[in-house]
Amino acid sequence: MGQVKLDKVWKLYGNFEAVKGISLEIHDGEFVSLLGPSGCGKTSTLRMVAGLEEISRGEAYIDGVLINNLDPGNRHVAMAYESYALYPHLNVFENIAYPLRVRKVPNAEIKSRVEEICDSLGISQYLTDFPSALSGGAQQRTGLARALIRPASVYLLDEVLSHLDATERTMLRAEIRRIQKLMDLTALFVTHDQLEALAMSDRIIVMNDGEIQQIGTPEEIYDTPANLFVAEFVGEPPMNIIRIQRKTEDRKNYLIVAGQKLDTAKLGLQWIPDLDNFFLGIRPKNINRSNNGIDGGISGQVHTYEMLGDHTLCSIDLGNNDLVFLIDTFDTQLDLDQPITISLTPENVLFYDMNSSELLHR
Amino acid sequence: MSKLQGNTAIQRSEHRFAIITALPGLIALIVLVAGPLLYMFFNSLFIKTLAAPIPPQFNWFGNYGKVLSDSRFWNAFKNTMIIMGVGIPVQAFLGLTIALLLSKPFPGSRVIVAMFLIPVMITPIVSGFQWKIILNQRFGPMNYLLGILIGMEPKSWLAEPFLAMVSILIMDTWQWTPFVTVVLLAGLSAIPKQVYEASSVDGSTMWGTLWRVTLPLLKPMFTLVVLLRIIFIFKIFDPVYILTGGGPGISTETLSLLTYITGFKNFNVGITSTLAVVQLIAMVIIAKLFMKLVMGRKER
Amino acid sequence: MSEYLEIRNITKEYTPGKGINDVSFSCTEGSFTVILGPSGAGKTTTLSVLAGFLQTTSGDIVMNGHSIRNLKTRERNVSMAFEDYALYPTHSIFENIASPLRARKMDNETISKKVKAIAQLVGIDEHLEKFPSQVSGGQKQRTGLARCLVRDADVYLLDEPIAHLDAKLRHRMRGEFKRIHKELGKTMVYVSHDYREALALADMVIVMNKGSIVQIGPPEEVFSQPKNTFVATLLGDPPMNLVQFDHITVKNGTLSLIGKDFESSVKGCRFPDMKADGVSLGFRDFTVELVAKAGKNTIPGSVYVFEPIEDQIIFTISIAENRVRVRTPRNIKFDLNEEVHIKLNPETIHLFDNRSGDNLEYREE
Amino acid sequence: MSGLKRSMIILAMIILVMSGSLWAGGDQEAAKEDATVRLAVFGDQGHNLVPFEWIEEEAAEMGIELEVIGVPFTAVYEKLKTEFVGGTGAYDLVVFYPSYLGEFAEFGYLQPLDKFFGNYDPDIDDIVPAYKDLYCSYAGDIYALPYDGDVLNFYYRRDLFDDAAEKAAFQAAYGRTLEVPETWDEALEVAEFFTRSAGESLMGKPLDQDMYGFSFLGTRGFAYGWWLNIFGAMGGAYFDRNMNPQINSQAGIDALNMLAELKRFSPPDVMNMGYEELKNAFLHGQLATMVQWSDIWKKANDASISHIVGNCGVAQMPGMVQADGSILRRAAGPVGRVIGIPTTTKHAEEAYWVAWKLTTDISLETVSTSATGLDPYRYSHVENAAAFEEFGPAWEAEAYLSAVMDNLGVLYPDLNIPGAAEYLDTLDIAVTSALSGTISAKQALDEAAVRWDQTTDTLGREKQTKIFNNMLDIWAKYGFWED
Repeated sequence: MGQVKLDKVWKLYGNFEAVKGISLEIHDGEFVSLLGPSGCGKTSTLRMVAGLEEISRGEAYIDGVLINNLDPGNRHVAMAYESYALYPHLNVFENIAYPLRVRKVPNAEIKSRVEEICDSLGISQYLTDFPSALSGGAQQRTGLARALIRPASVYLLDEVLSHLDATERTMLRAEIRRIQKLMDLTALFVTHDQLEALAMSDRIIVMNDGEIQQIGTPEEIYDTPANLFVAEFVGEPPMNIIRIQRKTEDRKNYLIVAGQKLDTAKLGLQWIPDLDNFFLGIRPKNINRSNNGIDGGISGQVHTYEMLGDHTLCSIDLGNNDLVFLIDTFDTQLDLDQPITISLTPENVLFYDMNSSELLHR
Repeated sequence: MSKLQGNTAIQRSEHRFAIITALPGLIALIVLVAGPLLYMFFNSLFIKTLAAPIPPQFNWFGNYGKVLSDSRFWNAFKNTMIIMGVGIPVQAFLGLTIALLLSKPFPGSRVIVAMFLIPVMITPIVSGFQWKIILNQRFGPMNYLLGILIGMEPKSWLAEPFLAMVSILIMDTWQWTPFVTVVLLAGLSAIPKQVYEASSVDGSTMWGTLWRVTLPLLKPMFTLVVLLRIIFIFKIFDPVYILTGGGPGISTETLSLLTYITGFKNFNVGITSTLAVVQLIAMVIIAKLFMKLVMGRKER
Repeated sequence: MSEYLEIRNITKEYTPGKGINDVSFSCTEGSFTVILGPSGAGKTTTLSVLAGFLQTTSGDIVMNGHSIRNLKTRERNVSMAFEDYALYPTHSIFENIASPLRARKMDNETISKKVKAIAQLVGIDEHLEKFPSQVSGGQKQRTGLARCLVRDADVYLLDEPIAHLDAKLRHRMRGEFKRIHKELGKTMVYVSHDYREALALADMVIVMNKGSIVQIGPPEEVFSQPKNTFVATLLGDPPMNLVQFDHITVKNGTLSLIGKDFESSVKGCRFPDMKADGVSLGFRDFTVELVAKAGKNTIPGSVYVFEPIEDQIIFTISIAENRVRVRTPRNIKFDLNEEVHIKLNPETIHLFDNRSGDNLEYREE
Repeated sequence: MSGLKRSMIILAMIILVMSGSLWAGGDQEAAKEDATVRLAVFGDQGHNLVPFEWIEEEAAEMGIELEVIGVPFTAVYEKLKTEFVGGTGAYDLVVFYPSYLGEFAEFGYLQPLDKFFGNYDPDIDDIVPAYKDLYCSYAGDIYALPYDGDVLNFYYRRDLFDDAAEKAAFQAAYGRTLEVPETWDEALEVAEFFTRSAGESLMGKPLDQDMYGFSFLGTRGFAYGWWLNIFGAMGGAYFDRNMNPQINSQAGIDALNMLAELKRFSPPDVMNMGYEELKNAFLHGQLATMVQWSDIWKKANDASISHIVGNCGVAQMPGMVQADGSILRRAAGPVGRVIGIPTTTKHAEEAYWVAWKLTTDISLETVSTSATGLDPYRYSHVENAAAFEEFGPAWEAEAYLSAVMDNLGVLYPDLNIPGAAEYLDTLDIAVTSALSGTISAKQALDEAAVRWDQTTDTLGREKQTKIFNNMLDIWAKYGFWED
């Protein structure tokens, strides 16, 4: 069992609305990420589920039980924390054993369970060390072990990777995902790092300003961001958002991009919104260099470029300081200010409303 | 030193600079700390008094023998230990309880904390006289309150040896519990909030968290405050001097008061220095014993 | 191109683990050199020696043909930007940038002109009247950079000048740095721990570790031809994969790999014939494919975990005790613990000695 | 933690050093370089230094500016001794307690005053002889002029002793007439008789507070004086001629037991009663009798603080019946104040003028006012009852002064040989310890005697013996001692 349901949940701090009536469901065995920038309400949401913050309004259920008024210890949740929150006066073994000691589990069982979990998290060699003697990675593994040592309906992971260095982060990210899948755990993971969310989640809930922006699988979130916020927040480098003016001449639709008039037919676009002004969104990977002079190309100059191992990231000045990024192969020879023509992969082009920022559908 | 040999002139001058800048502080430390201490020890080896114009007489450790065989010294030592043995646990317990109550901010808690510091800030003379009035046998509020609250007969707080000691403990506790509270509050505020949250999510009760998390983490501050109190109680003077003057008889005379009387009433330099050295040694021993107790608990 | 700045066998000992040992390199005029290494590698020490903050124990520094080893900092005509900005909090941004010029007693008009020009170049021109406390970290970093660049120096020394910026800003600044360098055309020595900066900016990368130089070369070379496992794992995210084998042989371009539980072979390698024990096979995540069945040039493994990232999936594959990462298109699907095979590209694999970490190809040379 | 421990210990050392061995040094007062002579006057804080303000104008005309430096009552000795040992000459005129006179004069801290008598006559013969010879003289020279004639007196509530019903009740209970006690045994009976709880009746009215028959001063410091009254009457002495302590003689033990008996009829907090508490208890009508310094009569008749105006009787100290049937009385004189001139002063003549002014010229004013706590010490004081009439009718003032005179006549002087402060502190501890019941009278006094010997040894037995014998010679002269 491991289901979480939030029904129009609010978090108010005085007059400040941190979470604005969000509803969501997490299913058994699912890994769900709450993704958003700092201050978006994701941590407040997690803490309301944990019972560390009062639910101001609305209802929350775990396994069908209303938890609004339950103590954290009675909610069948386990939690790991951004800054580890280890007990500084206890060694690794005792830290991990803590939830079991609280429940008066016999010593022998504690020992075997702690050793087992430490084995799978690779911290068996630290059992007698104190947290202050450990690296950030080992501390966080200890924190995770403490959360995983006991069965819980849902495991709450609060920015557990943020304080780790890049290598540790990548390693632990993979291990958390593996353990979650193997043990079929239900997890709610809070992060501001879109890469982590994409890498680990079955579903992602993107939040901003106390509200849910989009709920979807990593593919949905990446391929069809529901609004400009999600589009710009997810993806590195972020999606290019280009201001477009539509012109119809002789029944043909033209797009004006940075002063360049482009024929929609030649761009290969099947559909464009019936609006005069809108945004066009395209991921850098879906922009290609094309040879000079070919129709459907947008011309510009190389503003900057950087080789990054397997690829080169290049920003193109389309004029008026409008920059778009494209990703090219590593061996491309480029020069600053070199003229360049680019084309868009038509099937990956998205349109967004200028006023509402929402994705425009056919 | 061989490491230094390959160094350039710049580095050597850096070293010289470091030494030169540290020197005045070092000398000041030696002069201010070691100097008087040595002089005190030196004096303790002499029969030396200012009450009569007689030349100092070297006496080996005779003064120590005299002090250590003096019943008045042991009486003062006993009294100091009683104040320490009763006062510190009581103050630590009260201070901890109040600190825990105040550790979660509530409306007005800052004002209460500020008010708590008042006893520490009031001149001991003033608070001493206050307590003298409060404890007055005939018209003091203490007897009055105890009378209407629990129907107790009026007590001669300051006139009976046992009650006089209780009175000193009451005033000392009133004076110093806030200090203990404030230090422990600082210790409590240094405990990361998240640790408490972790403990609550881990399913621990309030008492469990107090016992398993708060108290162990408070130990360094607790140790500090108890050590400070041990030192302060060796110096305890005002409550004794003002409330009882060491009386009745010498039933509340403490080491510090005895030292004061020997020094400033009898002007016996030799014995006073001896008393000071003995106190210093006693203080170090007690502090060490306490540290051993604290450290020993760690390895369980 | 002439060697403009030459560092000859410099050794600097002070506290153990903080010195540098026998460091030599040279920079041509107008070049951009990046010293890359983890913390404690000796990068900043090298820079401090160049700046004259630290005296060398032995060795020489030659600038434009003259030894500057015994010159004090102010006599060297070098300019430096610091990792922690080191701005004067009581001065405006303008005055911060102007301070090196004021120290040289330039007239106000010249100062104003120079400050404005450089401020525009680094993109801080709109904030000149503000004070450091009123601007963002990125703007502070730009201010520090402008202060470093504002005056005419023979060499500009840049100590992790964008380390404190967030990822997006860092990415932007990398691009702009390139522009600034092109426009100024000055000799710059840049210290960084981030391989991205080295690849993106450098004409020449100097990789340092524990006070010594490990590899010097153009960025492409350092990335694709690492001299040892240290360089191989310092560059790249994820770092180069390493799979340990007990024993290898190369014969006529065929590499035979003998591991604990399996053997594989790769045909068409560029390696000369050899036999070696305790060797790691190195390859980058994007140079291989993941296939379901064993075939030509494959090594077997099982899926440890997989992570969809953007339009790709990163598979972590267990090969005996080793974990390697493989990047695949999104349509490749394998389950946890499923057996898979990694198809190697003979062109892009490397062999490293397990004990020394050295790339066997370099050793053969 | 070891770092903490180490620093704690260092801290401890510093604190100890500061508290234990820093000797307060007197401030050096640089003399002003103008015609006005600036005199630094030292004395105990409070109303007893008020007369110095009275003479400010007159002093100014003499070219003298007075700067009065007051210290707490109990700090007089330590400050003064510290100053004298340091020899900085910070004070030009010092007011102090005569028990220190021997020590100060013996060590040459004070200068003899006889040489100034020609300038202004202190009318030496007007001073009560015991005071003059025992409290102002040392080795035949006058070293100080008296300022406060402290002596203990027996106080009683005249209204109680005059009440017919009480008289009858006393007669019935004790078989004799209720009268002001002549002996300590009578004083004990009277004390027992008048000790009553709240609610019982006194003079026909129910008491709203407890009534006690007697009280003494039991707090540490001067309690020994109350014991001396009885000890003296029992013929006790500090030492014999050979410097053997006599305080633990049978007389000492009996006197202490007598005081313990009296304690039974004293307020329960008597062991914490000092001058103020004792005075207040009497003035609030809670005591039937008590022993106190001479100024209480003036206070008792001040309606703003007293509930017993007009009812304060002052009598001669009770005594002990001797073999010949006579009564031997002794009245202790702890504290007291005298004015001396340090040898270090540069303005001895001016200082002497101030001393003379206060102790001779306007001395009657200083002792006959409630503005001070100063008490009579001259014949001219006791002969001028009219000066005291603001406190009561002439007959009462006369009775008061005659009682004071009688008690001065049987003064049992404070020990004033070198080390007096230590001897008397030891004695005081013995008395208060025994009275508070922690130790028996004999044990307490025996211990004190041992300590007295140790003090004597420390200070030099031979010299101390000589000095004490000089003192005894004077005692003998006034009949306070018989060899």
